[in-house]
Amino acid sequence: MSEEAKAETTDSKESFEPKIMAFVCNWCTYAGADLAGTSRMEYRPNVRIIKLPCTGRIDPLFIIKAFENGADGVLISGCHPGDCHYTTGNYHARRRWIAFKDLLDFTGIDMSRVHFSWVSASEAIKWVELINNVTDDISALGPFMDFKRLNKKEAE
Amino acid sequence: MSNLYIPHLVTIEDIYEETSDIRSFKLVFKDKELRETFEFKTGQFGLYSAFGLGESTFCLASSPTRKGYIQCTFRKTGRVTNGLGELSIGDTMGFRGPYGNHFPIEEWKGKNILFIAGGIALPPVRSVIWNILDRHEDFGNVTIVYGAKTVADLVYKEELRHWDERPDIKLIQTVDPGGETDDWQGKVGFVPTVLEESKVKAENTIAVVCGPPIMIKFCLGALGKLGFSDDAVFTTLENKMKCGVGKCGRCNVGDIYICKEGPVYTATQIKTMFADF
Amino acid sequence: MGKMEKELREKAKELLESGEVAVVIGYGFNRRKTRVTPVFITDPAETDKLVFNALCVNNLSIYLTRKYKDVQRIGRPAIVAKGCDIKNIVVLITEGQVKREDVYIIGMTCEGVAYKQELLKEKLVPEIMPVKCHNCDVRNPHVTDTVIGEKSDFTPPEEPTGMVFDKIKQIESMTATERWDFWNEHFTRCIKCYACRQLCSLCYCEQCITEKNMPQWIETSAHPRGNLAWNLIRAMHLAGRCTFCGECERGCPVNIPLNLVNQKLVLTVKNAFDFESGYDENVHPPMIVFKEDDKESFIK
Amino acid sequence: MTDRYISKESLGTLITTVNKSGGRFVAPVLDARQVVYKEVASIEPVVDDYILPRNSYKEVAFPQTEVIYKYELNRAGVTIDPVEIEARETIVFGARPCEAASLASLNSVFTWDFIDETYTKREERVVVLSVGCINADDECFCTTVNLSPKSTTGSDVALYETDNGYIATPITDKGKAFVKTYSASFADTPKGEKRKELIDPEKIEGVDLTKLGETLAKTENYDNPKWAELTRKCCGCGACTYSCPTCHCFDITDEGTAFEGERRKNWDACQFDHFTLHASGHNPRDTQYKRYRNRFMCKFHIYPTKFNSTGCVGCGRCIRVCPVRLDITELMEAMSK
Repeated sequence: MSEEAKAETTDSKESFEPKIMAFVCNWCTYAGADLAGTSRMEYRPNVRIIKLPCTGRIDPLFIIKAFENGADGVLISGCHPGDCHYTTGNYHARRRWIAFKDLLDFTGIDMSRVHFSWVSASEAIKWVELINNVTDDISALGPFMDFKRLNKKEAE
Repeated sequence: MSNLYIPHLVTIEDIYEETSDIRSFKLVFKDKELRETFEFKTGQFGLYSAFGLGESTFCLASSPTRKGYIQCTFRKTGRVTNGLGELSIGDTMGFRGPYGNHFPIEEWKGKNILFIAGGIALPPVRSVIWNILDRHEDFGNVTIVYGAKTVADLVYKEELRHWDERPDIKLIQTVDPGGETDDWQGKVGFVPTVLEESKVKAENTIAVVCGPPIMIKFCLGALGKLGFSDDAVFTTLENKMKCGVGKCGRCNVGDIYICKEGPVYTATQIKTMFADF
Repeated sequence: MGKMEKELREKAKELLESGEVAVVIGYGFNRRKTRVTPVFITDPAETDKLVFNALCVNNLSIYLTRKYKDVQRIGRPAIVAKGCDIKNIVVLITEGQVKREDVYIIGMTCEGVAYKQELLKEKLVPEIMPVKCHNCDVRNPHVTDTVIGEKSDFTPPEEPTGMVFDKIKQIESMTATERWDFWNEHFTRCIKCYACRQLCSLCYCEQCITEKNMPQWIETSAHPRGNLAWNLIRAMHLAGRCTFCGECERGCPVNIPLNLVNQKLVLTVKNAFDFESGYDENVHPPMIVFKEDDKESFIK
Repeated sequence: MTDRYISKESLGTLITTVNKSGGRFVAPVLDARQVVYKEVASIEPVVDDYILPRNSYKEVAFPQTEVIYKYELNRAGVTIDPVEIEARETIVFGARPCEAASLASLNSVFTWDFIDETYTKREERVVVLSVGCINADDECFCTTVNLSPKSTTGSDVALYETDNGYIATPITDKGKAFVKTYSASFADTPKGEKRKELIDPEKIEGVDLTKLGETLAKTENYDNPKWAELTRKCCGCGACTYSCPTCHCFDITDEGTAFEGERRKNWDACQFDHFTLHASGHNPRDTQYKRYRNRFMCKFHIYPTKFNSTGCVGCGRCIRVCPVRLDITELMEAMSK
């Protein structure tokens, strides 16, 4: 069954389990998520984490690629400003996101599906809350059909 | 007639790691009937698919005299070849072919054959070598000059050893200066130089040259000095190909489509082509 | 314009004769003298081919980039450049692609050019001028070795005006779905000829991201998905660098309004980082620097 | 078969009839401020005041991007699911006599020993209704390549504009069959309806196709410095090749994951620098003039000598669309000397 058909047969939003891609930095957010895990905190299982050395490595392409491959939401997270393991990576990343967010918004990509956050290595609780909130938000929005329709359109 | 671009499925029956980045596959068609009937001529090539990554062109490195399987050798450099580099025995890949022309070995009967190859260019020559060795009684002396950058870059090491031991073949191996190891038994020097020093007799001899464009250029010069006529020198041209059947328009050298009219040419033909390679 | 052309030809001749430059990159007429095309003058006797008029729409700074190895091989170039073209040369200098001393800039004062050559019938009228010309603050070129032409006394409006700005406002007032539909309608037409990239002097990468195939980040097929990815990333790679010269839109054979995305990012960069591209070769472009207190409101 | 007549109203009915019978009707329409060939369901969007549409109608048989097959990795290995080639009857209305010659040229490539079904299956079902030109612009040069608004090569039915409709001359068997099938739309020419005068574009005096062919055939001219001088300005985009009715280059590429995806046949352009790049890093056409030279050779040497067909139909699209105004006729002139 195609993604779309699957999504369309999902009548009630409760049974919809969103796919969320999280691009996180190795040193802060991943460590934070790790801490949440080792502390046996429970959070929603909808998130698939991709670990990168630094938020500075998160190319805008990743977001587009995630949506192309069927993500319903994307989360990007790294060290708080000033805490970057490589001193300035997250400052550069922040500038890039400021521009890219405007571009995405301008081209009509639903910005409520893209979340940005700072989560440090000690903020396991914040991570858990973040994931739960993002998952709830995106569950409420339902499946992200824009890109999926695009996929279908090109197959015609 | 079915769609040209749909490959046959083949299973990887064996993998040989030739060097750190060169691999050979022994491939068997999934289709039983095709396994029996598939035929090709030495010098032809095929397009090999790694699903999800695309197609690449390599020659058929096995000899048509060995039935039931085909063999290919490639260097892991691009998207497809790296993908193929990750496959294991038993995996499935795609193959379509054989395409292109071939070495006219039937016309070479009774003649001595001189093979010259550099680096990864031994595979196309290997097909001819085995084809000739399998019916050695039809041909004269066989001489092989093979060189690579370093000892580690020599491919088909097992077969080189085998050929070296055979009394009916003269094998000259060489590596580029600086590429030798302490226990290296062969020569040190570039292929064209070694070729010239070998003093191979041009009389009643056919030369088959394969290698990078620059090596071919100098080898043609060296063969000229040894007294070979251009008609007796055969080489292959390689260009990027996508379709393999003369449609996609990228392998042409001037007005010659390598995939359809090549890849095998005599030195005479090469010298009259548009300088586009 | 007659006087300017005369001055230009004399200057070009002088530069070539003295050996100061090996080639003058300028504009010349086609056979029928109906259209203007880039010319490369190496012989002082041929400088009469140079023209300058409202048909001179091309941004010749593309020929200074490393994509044009056979142009570079000729030797030191002099380039005929309008103020807007000089902005691109400035960015090339900032980004280390061209050394200031390696290029002789013949700045042309300019009263505007046509949006596309086909539009010019007899006289240049404001209606056929691109938005950049209406808001131009470099009609007197800013970074030059010599200036040709009389000083222009045009002052651009305080607030930039024109169709592009109006349209951006209109798009911003749409809903996300409307915007998505608007852009997909345009991007779907894309034929992936890459004229936008090839005409952009700031797209000088020898291997474009779309040609990188391990992995294949941007699908090369011209289907809606591949087109969207390509157009978004092309715009993003020009964020903080684009000088709004408008060449990509002019060259687009299927009329995708690329100026809208480009200008949107120009505005974003101006508002967020107080930076305008193409004025000062000694200021770093905004995407390679940062401030610790860059303002944003969306990172939670 | 004698000349028939189709009024503008009947053309409207023809469009709906073709659509109803499952066929495609492709005609010039206005889209994003330019005239392009597009599928239409009614006559409303169809325009008749144009020189040439921006795109070439080769798309109907050779689409810009198409799926050859889908693959899926599973326990059994790999399953290949070939995509059936959709071969609907396709009517191309409003083609200009110059480019009508182009499908025959593409045919010669796509059937050269190996038959490319993805093309031929569609091409077999294409009916070309050409409309003679009553206008020409500066970029038109069909008369220079021995074609003209009067030529009928490649047209199945040649149409000639009148005040209220078109006079239709069936040329090929396919065209005759078409007129027969849709005979309800055709009638006898009413009195007073006369062909409008066809306008020839100006012939470029300096071009001599025979000489041009001879020049190109000589290998020593391959390194002529003129190539670099005249094409240095080429910016290396694919606008010319993608608008050209006879350009046939394509790419075969995979899209998808290692588990499932598809293989596609996409247009490609010899003007791109990565087109001929070898895996080793060697590129036989490493500078732009070599790539342009290849395109030019393809049109005026390879097509005529190898395939015995027209390489360039003189539609002038490549000149109109070129962002740096590289004029192929200037090169033809220079190489005719």
